[in-house]
Amino acid sequence: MGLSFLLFYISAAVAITTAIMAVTRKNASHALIYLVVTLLSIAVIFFLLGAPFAAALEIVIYAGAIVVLFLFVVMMLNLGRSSVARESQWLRPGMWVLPAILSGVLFIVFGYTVLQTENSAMIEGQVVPPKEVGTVLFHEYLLGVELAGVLLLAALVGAFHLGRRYLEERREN
Amino acid sequence: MKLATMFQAGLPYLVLTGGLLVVMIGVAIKRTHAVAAVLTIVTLIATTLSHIVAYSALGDGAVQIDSMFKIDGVAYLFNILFLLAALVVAFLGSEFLNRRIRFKEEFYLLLLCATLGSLVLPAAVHFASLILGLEIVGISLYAMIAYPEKARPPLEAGLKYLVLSGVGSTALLFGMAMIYAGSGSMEFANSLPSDGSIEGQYFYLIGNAFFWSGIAFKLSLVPFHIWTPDVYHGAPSTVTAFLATVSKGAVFAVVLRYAIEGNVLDSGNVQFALSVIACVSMVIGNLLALLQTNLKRLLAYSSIAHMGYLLIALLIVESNSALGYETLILYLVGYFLMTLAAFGVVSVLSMNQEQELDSIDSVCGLLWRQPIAGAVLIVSAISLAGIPLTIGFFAKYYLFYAGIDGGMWTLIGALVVGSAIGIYYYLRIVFTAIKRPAEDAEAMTGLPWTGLGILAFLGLCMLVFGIYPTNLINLIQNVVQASGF
Amino acid sequence: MHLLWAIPALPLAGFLILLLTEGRLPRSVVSSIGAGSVGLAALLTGYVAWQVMSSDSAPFTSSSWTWMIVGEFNVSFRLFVDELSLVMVGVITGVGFLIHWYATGYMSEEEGYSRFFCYMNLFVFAMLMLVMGDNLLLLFLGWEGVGLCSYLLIGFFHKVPEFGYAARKAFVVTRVGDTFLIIALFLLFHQVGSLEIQQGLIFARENMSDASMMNTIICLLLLGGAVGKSAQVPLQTWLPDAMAGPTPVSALIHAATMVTAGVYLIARMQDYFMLSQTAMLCVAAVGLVTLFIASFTALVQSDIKRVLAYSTMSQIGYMFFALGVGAWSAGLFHLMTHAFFKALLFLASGSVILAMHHEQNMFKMGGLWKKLPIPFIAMLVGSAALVALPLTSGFFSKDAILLKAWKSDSEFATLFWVVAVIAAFLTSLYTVRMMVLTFFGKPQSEMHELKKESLWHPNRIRTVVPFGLLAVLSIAGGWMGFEFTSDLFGDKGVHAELHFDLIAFLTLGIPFAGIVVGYFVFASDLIDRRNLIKNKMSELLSKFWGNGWGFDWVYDTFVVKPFRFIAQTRLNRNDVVDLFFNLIKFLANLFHHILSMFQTGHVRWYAFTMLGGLLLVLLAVVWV
Amino acid sequence: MNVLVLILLLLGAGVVAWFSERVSTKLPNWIALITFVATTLWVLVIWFNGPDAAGLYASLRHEWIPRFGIELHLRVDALSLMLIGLTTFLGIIAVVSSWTETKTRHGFFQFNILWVMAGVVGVFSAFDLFLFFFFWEVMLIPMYFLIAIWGHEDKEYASMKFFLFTQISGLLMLVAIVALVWINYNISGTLTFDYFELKNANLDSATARLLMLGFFIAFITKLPSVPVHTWLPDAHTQAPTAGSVILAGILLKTGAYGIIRFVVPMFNEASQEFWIWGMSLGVVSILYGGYLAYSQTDFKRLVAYSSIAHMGFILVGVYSFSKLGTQGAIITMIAHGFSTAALFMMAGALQERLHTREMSKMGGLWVRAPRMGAVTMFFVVASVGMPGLGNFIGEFLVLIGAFQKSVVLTVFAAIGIVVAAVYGLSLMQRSFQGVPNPDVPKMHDFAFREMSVMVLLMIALVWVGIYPQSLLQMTAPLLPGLLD
Amino acid sequence: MTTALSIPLEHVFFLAIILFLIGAFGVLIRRNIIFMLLSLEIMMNACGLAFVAAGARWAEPDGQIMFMFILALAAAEVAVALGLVVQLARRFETLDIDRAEELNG
Repeated sequence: MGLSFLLFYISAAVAITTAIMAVTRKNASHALIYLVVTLLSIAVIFFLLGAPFAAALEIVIYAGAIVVLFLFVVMMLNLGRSSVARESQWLRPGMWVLPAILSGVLFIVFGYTVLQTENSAMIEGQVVPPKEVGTVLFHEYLLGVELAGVLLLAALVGAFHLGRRYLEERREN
Repeated sequence: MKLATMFQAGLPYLVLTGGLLVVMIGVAIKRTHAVAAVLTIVTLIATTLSHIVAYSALGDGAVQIDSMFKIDGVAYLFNILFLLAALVVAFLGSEFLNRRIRFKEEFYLLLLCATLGSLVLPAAVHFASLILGLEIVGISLYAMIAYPEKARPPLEAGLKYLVLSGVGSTALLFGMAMIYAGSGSMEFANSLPSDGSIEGQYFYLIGNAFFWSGIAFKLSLVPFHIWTPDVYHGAPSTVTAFLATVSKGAVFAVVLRYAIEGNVLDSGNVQFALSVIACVSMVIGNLLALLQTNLKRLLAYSSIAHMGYLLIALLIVESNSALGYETLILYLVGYFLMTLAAFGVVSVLSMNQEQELDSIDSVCGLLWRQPIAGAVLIVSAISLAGIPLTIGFFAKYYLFYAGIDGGMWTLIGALVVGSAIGIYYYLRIVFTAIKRPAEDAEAMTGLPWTGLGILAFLGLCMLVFGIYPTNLINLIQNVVQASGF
Repeated sequence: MHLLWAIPALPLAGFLILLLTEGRLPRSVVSSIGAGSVGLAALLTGYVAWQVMSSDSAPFTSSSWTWMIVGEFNVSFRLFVDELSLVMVGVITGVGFLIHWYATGYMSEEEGYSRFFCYMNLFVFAMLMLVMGDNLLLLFLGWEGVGLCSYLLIGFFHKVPEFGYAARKAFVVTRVGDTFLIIALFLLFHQVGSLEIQQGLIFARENMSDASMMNTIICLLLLGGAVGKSAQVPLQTWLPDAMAGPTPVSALIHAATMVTAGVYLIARMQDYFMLSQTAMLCVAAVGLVTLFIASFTALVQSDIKRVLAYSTMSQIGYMFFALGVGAWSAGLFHLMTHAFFKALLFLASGSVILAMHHEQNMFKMGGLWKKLPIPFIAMLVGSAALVALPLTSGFFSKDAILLKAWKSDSEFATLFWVVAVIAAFLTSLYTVRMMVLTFFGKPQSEMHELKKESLWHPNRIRTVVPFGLLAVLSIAGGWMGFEFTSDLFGDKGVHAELHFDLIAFLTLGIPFAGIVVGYFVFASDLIDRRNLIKNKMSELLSKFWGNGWGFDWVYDTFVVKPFRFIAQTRLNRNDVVDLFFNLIKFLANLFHHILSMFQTGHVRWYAFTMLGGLLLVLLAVVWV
Repeated sequence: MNVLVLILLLLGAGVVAWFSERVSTKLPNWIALITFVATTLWVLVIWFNGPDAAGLYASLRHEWIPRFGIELHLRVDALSLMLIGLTTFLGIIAVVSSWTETKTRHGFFQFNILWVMAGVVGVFSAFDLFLFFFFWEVMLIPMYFLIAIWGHEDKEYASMKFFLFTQISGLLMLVAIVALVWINYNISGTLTFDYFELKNANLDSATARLLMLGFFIAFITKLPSVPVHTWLPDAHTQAPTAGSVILAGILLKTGAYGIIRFVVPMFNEASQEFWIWGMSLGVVSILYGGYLAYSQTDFKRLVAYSSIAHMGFILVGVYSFSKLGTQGAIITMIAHGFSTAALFMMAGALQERLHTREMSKMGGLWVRAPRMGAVTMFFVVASVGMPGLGNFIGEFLVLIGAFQKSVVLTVFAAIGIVVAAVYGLSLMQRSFQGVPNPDVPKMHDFAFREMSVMVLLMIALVWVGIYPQSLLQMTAPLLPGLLD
Repeated sequence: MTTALSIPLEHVFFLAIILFLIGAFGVLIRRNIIFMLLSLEIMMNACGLAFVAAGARWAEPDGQIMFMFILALAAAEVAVALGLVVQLARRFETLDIDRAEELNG
């Protein structure tokens, strides 16, 4: 019981709040900013859970790369003020009800079941340092890394094919 | 395990990856469709042949590579099956690209990537390799589905598949995380909580629920089936053929291994849930196809049902894993042949068209207008319906045998009901194909000979294996036994 | 050496020749084949009869041809002749030949001449099989065969739908009786283990007791079969309609031979019937009721052939009655004499009808005796025999029946006798009516212009000879058949005694009474016939009688119409059972449509269902 | 002698006929005809050669799929030979009857006919259950093509219905076969589909009952019996003449054959307990089929329903568990094959001439075509059950056999005889008799081709009618094996 | 070395499932494809969190490694997805995913 304990719950609360904000914002840029906050608080939690390397990657790659990619697209597609108006038109409260109920029920079922667990396991925050992660990653999971490479290659080729056409045809216009 | 053995056992993977790189470099140097196509086909053939060399490395049993892979004869059988399917897709695709697509070469890269991903799965014994293999196939497919430049359906299909597959994958991942949290290992063999504590059990159970939901999505089983027709419909038929065969087969291969090594079905609850899914898939899939007028959608719904049938092979592994593998492989051989043939026909017929000829009316009188394609379509429909003289019958026979062996009478009942409904719409295809063609039906000329040749070959295979499957069955049985099941 | 097999083989050969030549032969050849084959058979019968009578040995059987053997079940094509069969064979071939002869003239102007003789020969063959069959299955073969020929010949003029209906009615109604018969066969086989008639009779004599329920059932079933074929109550309704056929057919099939098959059957199975009082009583009752009903009906008919048809019914009723009271030989005797005079009556009426442009309504005839003297005389002779004037053949046979009835030890003997006598009275009444209406009084309509050259011309030799022979038989048949039939069953004692008592007197007197009353009612002006008819009561009565006591109406309303009604509703035609399968189809389509509604194409909805599915799987895995 | 040669001959001739279409449109007909004549002669030859010591006329046993103990096991005993003879003989009839009927795709037409027959011969000679099922299904597809391509107005519906019914019931049989094999495997340790091994399997009575039902449903659907008969009227009505001839003459017999060969001997006890149901279904079929036959206005439909009634006799006979009943059922199969084939041919001939099957548009045809009238009369009379013709023998033996089992049911079945008279004669009346319909176009009577076939059928029926012993003595030695 | 954290495993999983469901909720309510993908990222993160938590429970690096694979996966998916989004904007001239409903039935 200490600071980290408290920190966990605060971060969790922040993550949840900002996640909700992120999915409900009308302005795409705002939403992305909220998402970044979510990611940051998750990074904090990672750190608390004893995974500093994951926390770093969360910030570097997720917040740093993926969200930025999103932002590029948002800007490229020019989702400005008009899109905000459109979003408010699309986001009718009536539409929220069923999804909300479904999510709620899922959560209740999940929660009820998990809470039935007796002698629950505690996370002591044992730190697994990056070095150890690296060792295992490039030893036991070496082939996994290779496969991740192929995965990225596939994504690269795919994104190239899909995106290139766009560029070329714009040039033609 | 000696490194040399591992390399020898992993030779197919190396060849394929090497080929992939060669094709990529080739494309980078000079974009020539013919070269890319030939290189791809050569790669696929070489990979297929490399299994012969690699097989001797297995000795009596399996080669374990790290904790992620376990290469055995069964995996090789799957591999060869997937490779041959990919080869068919490559042949069909080359014609398709040639006639309808402006930028062709990337397709081969994506196809090879997807094939590699699918080869990973049968040998995977670890959640990491499972998800990576699955996603390689998935990512490649997103792009392949949306490959044509101008039309809207492929794009729509690609997007739908991407979004929904994303949801499915997250469910899968979340499930894996929970199983891992419960059991402490991501290897299939150790994924069952060993101490049997309640805590582990609950995490394990919820994890499995999420996990199987994700898998059910990938296999398009009811109630996660709903995306299937749209994606099959929107994608170019060539890609649909790959999607419907290899991506499904690979998932089945891996979950079968998970079920065997992880003893998942020891849990009555999971077994129950899967049985229910199987039953409703068989019935609902067929019902959905009943009056469908779009050939591709119809085949999509029917594939839902077929995946339901195949769950029998999965459920039997608890009591008789060898039979489960045998059933799965034989059924997949049949299913691959007939599905490839069916989508192949659509693909070949649409070669010269702007839009795909996928309405069932467009195959009206096909047997008379285009005898080879018509005959193959009829044979594949009959085979899908599970009627003798075709491999589909033996496939269905295996299911019955497996079902009875496992005493799964409810499933057999659903299988009978499903097949009964199925006959109706498969016969509708047959009937349409043999109908007198409409007066104004345009002649179908200029269809590619490669495509027709491939179709004829597939049709012939269906018939030959449908009459004398002995060699095939013996091969499968021997390999399964040699792999220690 | 006896040529037993040749008797049926001759008509069969005739049938086959006529069938295979498909009417391409000239008519004269057809006549000689058609009538000749039967004539030869008649001659052969005479030869065989002489053989049988002259030898004291056991009855004749022909060599056999195996029909079928299954386990214990063993039947073969073997012919068998004893005295009883010989009477029948004689009647069939003899009377049959005469009728064939007559028909060569009668049918000469009709289409399908060859077809007619083809059917007729087939009929003779089938009838011979019926009476000569050594086992019940062979009997049944003949039994069905004659039914078929009856059907074919009634509907011979196939262009007239009513005739077709009559033919089908005859076939179906007799088939109802046949069903009883075939069930009787099953029972017999079950009991005896064989369908051989002689074996069965021996079995009955040796193994069956008087009180045996089984025996009674067998007898009643046999009776059912006989009733159908012989047009007895309650299956009599087909016979009047059967008059749609050409008149020679009516003479041969519906008077002389086929309709007496029932009598033959019961006589043949005598040993069973003798063991069952109940069955005997039933036979007698059936005969009597038919006799009674038919006589009344005959009284009010206007169609000459229908009068004869009802008369036939009633005479066969006499035969049944005779069998029922144990007058076996009397019954058979009456069968024989009836064949003679009824054939004569029919043939004569046929000539009349032809002469009248196929007009059969007696009210449109009248005064014909001058114009058609030969038919008139023939008819007169026949009528005399029918009403049983003394010394005619009918007298001897009917007298024997009545006497036996009187003397029978049944508790109903007196009642039976009274009813039979009343019926005899009615017989003469309607006969007189028929004769009066047809031949006397004023002509009511024009007659056919008689051409001398017409083959059917009543004065031509080929018509006259059959008439003459039959007339002789009708008169003299009584004397010559007397001895012959009386020792069939060993009950000759009845006849041997001459009797001059009240009974004899009554029997003798009743026909005359009938004639006298008939004369007053129908011929003289002493009684105003119109008053008699105008009476409301009598109108109803005559309508009731005229319609055959409403049997047709009952069957029509309660059997035929409902059967047809349900058969013709659309639902039934399309097979009700199919509704069930259509329901399945409907449900499948319904589910398809419902499920298809989920396929909206909206990604978010798809994701929603996936999440819902996740929830379901979670519930299934965790909480089941 | 090798029965496989026969099957292969038919299959091969089918392929040749298909391709010979390119040479001449009549050539496929000739090829099919010659093939059927040759196979019929072949059957006759081995018929007269007589059986070997084991009562077999031909046999063959070869490995097929050893993984499951499935063998290519063909045997021809007396029952099989009789039915194979019927098959090839009706093959001739079918080909001749459709000589001028098909206007298109002659080659494929004969291909299908030959392949159906090959499948049927396989069904009648297979002694390996898997092989049996294999052939059972194989014969369906060409039949489906025959109806679906050359059928009349409602061919899609009819062919679909035909296929669905037989296929779905077939699935039940497949389940039963596999279950039987698997149970036998668990008891005896050998995985085999062999008829004789499975016949001796030790099943507990509850299981046997269930498995028996699987077979039974499949067979009564094919037979067909009420309540799974509804495919038959549609299929028969819509099928081309040759299709109807084959369907009624032979395909229905496979159902009867299945019951006699498989259901009763293999599940003897269960069947014995089941007799009341089997017989009752038969009786209901007789009455209901007859009744519906009367209701019809379509010539072919009427004959089709009459087939249902006749097939009811087979059920009654088999489930009487007596020699008489079984022999009767066998004779009924043969005789019905002849008589109904002829009637369907007649319907086809009428349709070819009048372009209708509706009897309200006929009437008085006898005047126009007396030969056709006489021929129809003969076969109507035969199917009504006239003694001296084949059908009577069968029905009589059935009834007399059944009588010993149940008096009541037999009585009801016997009522069917009356019903038969009603519909049979009404058929005759409505088509050939009565006032000639003025709308009927001028039509030509039977000529040599059609007449010769009809005469063949008539001779066959008379032969069965007066000398059934020739067939009975052949099958008699089999009966103990079939009944106990 | 620990971070002195001591909380029940379930709590982390509660957080994970909540994030997961928020993501799912987002997918369900948003018509704009960009937001949908964003929601998907939240779901992915939830999975990552779950893996890291599971790894922390066993004090193993495997959880973090899986998280890294998920990262790669997310990146790959986003790359392809955004390519598709761009195409969607061009061919359908909207980002409204509901407009892409030509394939149905």
